[in-house]
Amino acid sequence: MAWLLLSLSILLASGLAAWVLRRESIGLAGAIVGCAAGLVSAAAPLLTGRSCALSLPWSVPYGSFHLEIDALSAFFLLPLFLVGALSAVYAYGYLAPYRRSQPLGRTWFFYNALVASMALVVTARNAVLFLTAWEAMALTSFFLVVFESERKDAREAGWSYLVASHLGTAFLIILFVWLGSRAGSLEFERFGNLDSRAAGMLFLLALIGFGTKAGFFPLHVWLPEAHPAAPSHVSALMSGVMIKMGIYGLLRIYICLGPGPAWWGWLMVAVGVVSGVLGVLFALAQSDLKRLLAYSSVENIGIIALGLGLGMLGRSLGIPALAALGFAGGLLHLLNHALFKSLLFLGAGAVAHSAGTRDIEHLGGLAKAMPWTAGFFLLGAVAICGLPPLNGFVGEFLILLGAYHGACAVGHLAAAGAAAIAAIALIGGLAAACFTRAFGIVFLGQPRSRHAESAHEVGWSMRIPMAALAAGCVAIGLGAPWLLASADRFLGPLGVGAGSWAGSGARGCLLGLTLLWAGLLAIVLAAAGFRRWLLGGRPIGEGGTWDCGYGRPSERMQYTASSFAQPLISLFAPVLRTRRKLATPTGYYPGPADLATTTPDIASRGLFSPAYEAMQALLARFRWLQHGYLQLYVLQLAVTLLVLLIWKLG
Amino acid sequence: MNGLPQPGLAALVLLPLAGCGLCWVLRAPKRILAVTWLASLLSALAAAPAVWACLHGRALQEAQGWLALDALSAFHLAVMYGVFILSSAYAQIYFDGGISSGELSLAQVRQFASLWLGSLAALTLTLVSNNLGMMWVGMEATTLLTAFLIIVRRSPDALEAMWKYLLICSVGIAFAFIGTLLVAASAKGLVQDPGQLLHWSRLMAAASGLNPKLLKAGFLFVLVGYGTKAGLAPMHSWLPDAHSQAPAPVSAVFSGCMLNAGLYCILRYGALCHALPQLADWSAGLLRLLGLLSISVAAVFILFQNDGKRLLAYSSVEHLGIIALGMGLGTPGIFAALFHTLNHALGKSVGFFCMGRLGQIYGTNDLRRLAGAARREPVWGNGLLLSLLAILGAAPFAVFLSEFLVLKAAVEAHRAVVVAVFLAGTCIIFISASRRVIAAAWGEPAAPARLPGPRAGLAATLLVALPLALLLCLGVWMPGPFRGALERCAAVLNGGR
Amino acid sequence: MSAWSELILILVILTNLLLVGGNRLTGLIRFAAVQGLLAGLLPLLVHSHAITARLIFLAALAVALKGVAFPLLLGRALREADIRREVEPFVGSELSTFLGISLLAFSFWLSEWLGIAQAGWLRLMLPVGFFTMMTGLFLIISRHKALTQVLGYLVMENGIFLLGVALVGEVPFIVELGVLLDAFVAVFVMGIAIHHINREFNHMDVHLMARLKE
Amino acid sequence: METGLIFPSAGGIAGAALAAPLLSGVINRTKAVFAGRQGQPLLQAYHDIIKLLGKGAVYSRTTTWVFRAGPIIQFSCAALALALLPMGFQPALLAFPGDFICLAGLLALMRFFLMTAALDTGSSFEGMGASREAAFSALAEPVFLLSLAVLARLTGALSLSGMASRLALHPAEGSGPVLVLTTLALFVVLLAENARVPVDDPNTHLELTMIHEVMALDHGGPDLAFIQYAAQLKLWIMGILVVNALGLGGRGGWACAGGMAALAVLIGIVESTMARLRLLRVPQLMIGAGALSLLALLLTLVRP
Repeated sequence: MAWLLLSLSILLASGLAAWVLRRESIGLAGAIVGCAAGLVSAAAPLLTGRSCALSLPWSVPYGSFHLEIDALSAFFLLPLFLVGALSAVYAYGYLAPYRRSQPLGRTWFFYNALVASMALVVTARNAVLFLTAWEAMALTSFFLVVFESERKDAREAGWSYLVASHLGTAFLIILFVWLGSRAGSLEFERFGNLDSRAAGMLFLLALIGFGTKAGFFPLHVWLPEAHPAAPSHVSALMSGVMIKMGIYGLLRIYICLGPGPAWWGWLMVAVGVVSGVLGVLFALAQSDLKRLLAYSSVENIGIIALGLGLGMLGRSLGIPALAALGFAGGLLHLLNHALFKSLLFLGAGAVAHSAGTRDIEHLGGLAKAMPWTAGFFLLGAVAICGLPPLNGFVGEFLILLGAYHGACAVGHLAAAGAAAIAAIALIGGLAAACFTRAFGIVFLGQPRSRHAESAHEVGWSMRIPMAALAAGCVAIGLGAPWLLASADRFLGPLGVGAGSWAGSGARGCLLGLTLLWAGLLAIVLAAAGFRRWLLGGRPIGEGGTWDCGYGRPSERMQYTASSFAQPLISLFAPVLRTRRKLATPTGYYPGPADLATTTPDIASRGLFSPAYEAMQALLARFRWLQHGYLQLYVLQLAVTLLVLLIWKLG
Repeated sequence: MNGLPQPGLAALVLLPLAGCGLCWVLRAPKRILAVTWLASLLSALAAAPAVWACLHGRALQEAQGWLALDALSAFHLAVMYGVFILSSAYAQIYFDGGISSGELSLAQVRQFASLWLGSLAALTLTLVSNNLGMMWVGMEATTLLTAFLIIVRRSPDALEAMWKYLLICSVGIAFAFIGTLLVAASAKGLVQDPGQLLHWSRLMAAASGLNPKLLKAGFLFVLVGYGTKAGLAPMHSWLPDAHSQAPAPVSAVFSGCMLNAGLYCILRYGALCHALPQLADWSAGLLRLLGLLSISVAAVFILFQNDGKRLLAYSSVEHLGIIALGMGLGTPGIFAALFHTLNHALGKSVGFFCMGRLGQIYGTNDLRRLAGAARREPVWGNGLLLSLLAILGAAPFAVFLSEFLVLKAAVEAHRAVVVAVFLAGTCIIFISASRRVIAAAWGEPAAPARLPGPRAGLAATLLVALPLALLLCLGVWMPGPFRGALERCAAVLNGGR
Repeated sequence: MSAWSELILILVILTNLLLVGGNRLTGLIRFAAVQGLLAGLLPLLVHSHAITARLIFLAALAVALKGVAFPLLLGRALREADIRREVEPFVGSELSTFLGISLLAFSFWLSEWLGIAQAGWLRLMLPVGFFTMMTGLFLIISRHKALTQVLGYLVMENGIFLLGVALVGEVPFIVELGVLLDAFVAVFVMGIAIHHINREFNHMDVHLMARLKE
Repeated sequence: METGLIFPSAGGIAGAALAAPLLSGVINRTKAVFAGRQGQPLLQAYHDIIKLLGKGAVYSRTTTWVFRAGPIIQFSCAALALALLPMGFQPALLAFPGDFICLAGLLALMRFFLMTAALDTGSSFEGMGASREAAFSALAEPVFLLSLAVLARLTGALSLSGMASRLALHPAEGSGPVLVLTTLALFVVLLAENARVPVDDPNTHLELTMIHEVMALDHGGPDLAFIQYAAQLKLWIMGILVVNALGLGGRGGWACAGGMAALAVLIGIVESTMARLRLLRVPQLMIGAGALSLLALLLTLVRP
C-alpha cells in the first residue's frame, strides 16, 4: 500500500511540477517512476493473493480515504501502470512537433493526474472517494482530449465526451447513494443485503452509468469522437485502460450486489452481442484509422461483456466451470485488449505523426518507409482479430470454451451459449476483414498520396513502447497457462469459488494451446528454411505487380479501403445506413466521377440526436416565459402568490 | 480571539457607511475605488472575531436583541464579505479602462462607490438583524441602492433592466412585508414586550404557540416576496435582465450575496414554521417545489442562451434553486445547501469576473463572438471555462460535492421526483452550457477584439485563480472546523436541535 | 370614533375603485393623495384611547409623505415628462371596475379565512388593507405608463400600511420609521428612474420596454 | 476398438499430408467424367507442386516481407491443423476441450495472411479477391462454429476426437435429422472456404470473378506451391470434419478414406451440375447454411 501512495504522490507532484516549472522531463520521469512504483504495489496481491488496505479519515462528509488493493484491483492496476508508463515514453517523442507552439507542461500534469485518478478509482473503497476520483478522471481526460483545442472536431469530441461522462456519473451518484442509504454508510464493504427488486434496479443503474464509460452500445457515442481527437498516447491510455474502468466499476458493484438472478447475465450477454457486432461493423465502415480503432474498442468491450455475462450466468445458475471460464476469459480479454489496442493506437499515432493524415484512403505502402511500425501494427492486428498464437486468441478461446460449456447445458443457458458462439464467430470474421483492411490498405501496396510518400520511420522513443506492448501480446499468447495458473486469485472476489478454475479444465487446454503454438513456430521456421534452401542459388527476379494486361497500372488504381469493405457494408446496410454520394459519369465525354461514403453512428443519429432535438423542441415551448413585459412579470408574481394561497390555505 | 476588542454589530453596518462618506471627500476616481476595497476589507476584518466566534457556536445579541449574530448569519456574513472583497478588488480592474479613458466621470465613480458601500451596509443590516422588520428594512434598502448600480453606465437596456428590477423587487418586498406582519399577528399575545414582537429569537422561543394559519399565510407571502429577491422561479423574471446589464462586479455581488440574502430571510421564517410540529415539513415542501421549478426554468433558458452574462444569471437561478431544494430536505440537505451557497458564490463570482472582462475586451457578451478567448486572454478565458465547469458540477470542484450531498439527502428522503427533476435539469444545463463555453474558450476567433487591452496582471490572475483553487481544495478536503460550522448553521434552522 | 374609522375605510374603498376606474393621470394622483391622507390618519383613530407623541409623530410623517410629498413628486415627474395624460390601460375602465369589485370580494374572503376575528368596525380593516394592496398591484399590472406603476406602488404601500395597523396594531417604532423611509426612498428612486427613462426613450411606456427577453 | 489396425496418429498425419492433393485429382476426374472428357491425370496436383518447387521466384517491387511470409504461414497453419484432426480410429495428435476453436483459429490465421499477402501486391484484382474472401469467410465462421456446437451438444464432448469417436460408436438416439442438417451446413462451409462452386470456380480464368485464385496471382515458384498445397490440406481438413460428422471417420481408416473419396466425388458432382452463384447471392447461401445449423441446434434443444 505504501507503494501505491508513493506512486500517487509521485504522479501528482511531478505533474504539478511539470506544469509550474514548465519542464516536460519532470512529467515524463514522474510518470515512469510513478507507474513503476504502482506496478510494485499491484504485484504483491497478484502474486500472493493477499489484499492490503488502508483507511484514513477524510474530512469530506461521508467520505473516508479507504483504499484497498485486492487481486481484482491489482489485475486492473497492472495494465493501467503498464500502458501508462509506455504511453508516457511514447508521448515524449509524439509531442515533439507541438513543443514549439505551446508549453506542454500542462499536458503532462493532466496525463499524470489521469493515471493517478484511475489508480484511485480502482482502489477506492468509499463511494465519495470513488466518485471524486471518477470525475477527476473524466475531467483530466477531457483536457487531454481537447489537447488540440483549436480544431473543431477536437472541441466537439471533448464536449460530447464530457457530457457523456457527466450523464453517466449522474446514474452512478444515484446508484451509490441508494446503496449507501440501504447500508447506512458509503463504505463499499457495507454495501449489500438488498431485496431482489432493488438489486435489479441497482444493477441496471450500474450498467448504464458504468456502461457509458465502458462504451456499451448505444452508450458508446462519445467514444468514436473522443478517441480519434485525442493525441495518440492519450487514445491508447483511454481506449486501453480508461474504458475498462467502466468494466471495473460494474464488477465491483456486482460483487457488492451478489450473484443476482439469471437475467443479469442474459442482459450482459445481449449487451455484449450487440456492442460486439455493431462495433466491428462500424469499425469496418470507417476511413479514419483512429476512428476505426475506437469502434473496434466498442467491439472488444462487447466481447468482454459477453465473457462476463457468461460468468454471471454461470454464477447465478450454479455452474462453477462456466463462471470461471466466463470471468477469466472476460478479464483476460480485458488485459489483452489493453495491450493490443494501446499498441494499435500508438501505431496509428506513429502513422499520423509521420504521414500527416489518418485517412486510410490517403495512405498505403507505409511498410517500406516504416518497417518497424508496420511490424508492430501487424502483430497488433493479428492479436486483435483473435488469431493464434497471440494473446487475443487466448481470451476469446476461454470465452468460447465457456460458451460451449453453456451450449451443452440444459435449458435456456444453451441458447445464451449458442448466441455467444455465433456472435464471437461473426465478430472474429468481421474483425479479420476490418484489420486486414486497416493493415493492408495503410501499410501495403503503393502510397496513395503525397502524405504517404513522405512518411518516415518514427524515433526510438516511439518504437520502444510499441515493441514492449507487442512483446506483451506474444508473452500472454504463449505463456497463458502459467500466467493464468493462479486465476483463482483474481476470480475469487467475483465469487468464483476456489477450485472452480482448476475444475473447469482450462489449464489443460491452455497447455495444449501453448504446445500447438510451439509447433506452429517450429513449422514456420522449418518451412522458411526449406524455402530459403529451395531458392538458394536460383534466380530471383523483380518486376511490377502483374497488371492483368493493362500496361500502366498506377497507385490510384489500387483497391481502396471503401471498395474492400463494400461487400460487407452492403450486406449490413440496414444497420449501417452508409450514406453514399455518387456522381456518375454521364454524356459522351464523361467528366470525372466521384463516390463518397460516410457512415455516421447509428446511435447518435438514430437515438441521441433526435432525443436532443425533441428536448430542444419541448423546452423551446417554454421560452415565452421570459417575454420581456414588465406588467406580466408582476402578474406572474401575483398569480404565484394567489395560487399558493389558494392551494396551501384553501 | 477573546482578547481582541469586538466591535459591535452596529459598527459593522456603520463602517461601510463611513467609507461611503469618504468617497465623497476624495477626488481621484481610482482612490475612490480603492476605498471600496479597503472598506470591504476593513469591515470584514472588523467582523472576523464575531463571525469566528459565532461559527464556533456562540451567539451574540446586542441593542436589546435588535441585532444578533448566530452561526447561520455569521456564515452568510462571511460569504458576503468574501464576495465583496473579491468583487471590490475586481472593480479596480474592471473600471480601470473607463476611468483612464475618461468614459467614467468622477461623479459616476462616486455614485458607484457610495452605492456599493451602501449596499454592503444594507446587506450587513439584513444579516445581523434579529428583528424581522429590521431585516425587511435592510432588504428593501438593498433593492433601492443596488438599482442604481445597474445603471452606472447608462444605456436604454440598462435602464429597462433597472426599472424591471426596481419594480418587481419592490412589489416582492412589499409582499414580504405583509408576510412579516402576518407572522407578527400570529404571535400576538406571545411576546410580552411589543418592542420585541418581531425578534426572531423571541418568536423561535415561543414558536409552539404561534397561530399556524397566520404563520402559513405569512410564510407564503414571505416566500413569494423574498423569493423574488432570491431569484427563485417563477419570480425570477427580473434576474437575467439585471444581471446581464449591471457591471460585472455588481452582477457578482447580486449572485454571490444578494440572492443568498433573500433566501436567508426565507430560511428564518422557514425555521419558525419548522418549529411548529404540525408544519414541520410544510415549509420544506414549498422550498423543494420552488427549488425544482427554478432548476427547470434555468434549464429551459440556458439551453438557448448565447449571451454569457445571461447564461450565468440563469445559472444563478438554477443554483439558488438547488440551495432552496437542499433547504427543503432536512438536516443533511441544509448542510449541503449551505455548503453549496459558499461554492456557488465563489464560482459564480469568478464566472462574472471573467465574463465581464471578456465582454469589455470583445465589446459583446455573445459567447459565439468570444471564440478563442482562452488563447487570446488566457487568464480570463481559461478562468471562464474553469469557473463554468466548476459551477456546472464537474468534480473535483466543490460544487460537485455539494450537489452530491443534496442528491444524497433527496434519495435518503425517498424523493424520487426530486431526484429525477434535479438530475434532468442539471444535466440539460451541463450539456448546453458546457458546449457554449468550450466553443467560447477555444473556438476559431470570429471577430477581432475591440480593445487591445492590457494583459491581465498578477492581481487578475490571483483574483481568478484563488477562488478556483479554494473550490478545488474544498472539493477534496473539507476542514473539520468548517464542517462543524456548517453543522451548527443547520442546527440553527432546526431550533438548536 | 368607530363611525369615523368606518367612514375612512369606506372612503378608502371608494378611492380604490376610483383609482381602478379612472383614466386621467392627474386624477389618479389626486385620488392616491387622498387615500394616503386617509390611511395616515387611521392609526390616530384606532388608538384614540391612548394617543402618544410617537403616534402623532408617525401619523404626521405618514400624512406628510403619503398625502403630500409623494403626489408632489409624481406631479412634478408628470409635468417634466410632458406626456399625454391618459392612463392607457390594457384593461378597459368597465372591466377594471368589475375586477376591482371582485378583488374586494376576494379580500373579504381572505380576511375571513385568516380568521382573526375582530370586534366591530375593525373587521373592515383587514379586507380594506388587502383590497388596497391588490388595487395597487392591479394598477401596476394593467397600465402602460411607468408613472402609473409608481402610483400603483404607492397604493400598495398604503394598503400595507393599513394591514400593519390591522394586523399588529403597533409595529415597533424603528421598523415603522424604516418602512416609511423605505417607501419614501422607493418612490423617490422610481421618480429618478422615470426621469432617466423619459430622457433615454422619449416615452414612459413600459409596454415598449421589452427589448430584454429570450 | 481395433487397436493398431491403421496408422497411429503421426502416421495418420503423414497419410493425410500425402493424400491431400489426391482429392483435387478425384474431383477433377469426376468433373471430366461428367463432361465426357478424359481429363487431367489423377496425380496432376502432385506434378504441379513438384514443378513449382523447382522454380525460381519473381517478386513485384511493390511487395514487402509480408508477401514472402504469407505462403509459409499459410502452409504452416494448414500443416499444424492436421495435428488436431482425428482420422480413422486414431484420436488426434493433440486433443483437448476446445481444440476445434484452435482449428478455426489456425484456418483464420491462414486466411489472414492469404489476404494480407494479396493486398501487399497493390493489385486491384488481388484486393478484390481479398475483399470477397474476407466477406464470405466472416459469414462462414459462425456457421462453422455453430455446427460444431450442435455436434458438441449431441455428443457431450468438447474435442474433435471425442466427437468423432462418439458419433461413430455411440450415436445419440434419434440424432439422424440433426446430423444431416449439421453435415449439410458443414458441407456448405467446406465449399465456401475452399473456393468451390457454387461460391467460387477454381477453373475460372476471368480475374474479375475469382476469389481464391486471384489472390495468388502474383505468387510463383515455391511460394505458389506452398499456397496450393496449403489449400489442398485445408480441403482435406474440412472434408475430414464432414466425414466425421457423418460418423464415418471413427469407424476405421478405410471407412475414413472411403468417405473422403466419396466426398470428393460429391464435390465433383456439385461442380458439374451447378453453376456458380452470382457474388451477391453468396451471402444468402451462407445465411441459409447458418439457418440450417441453427435449426439443428434448436432441434437438439427441444429434444435433449
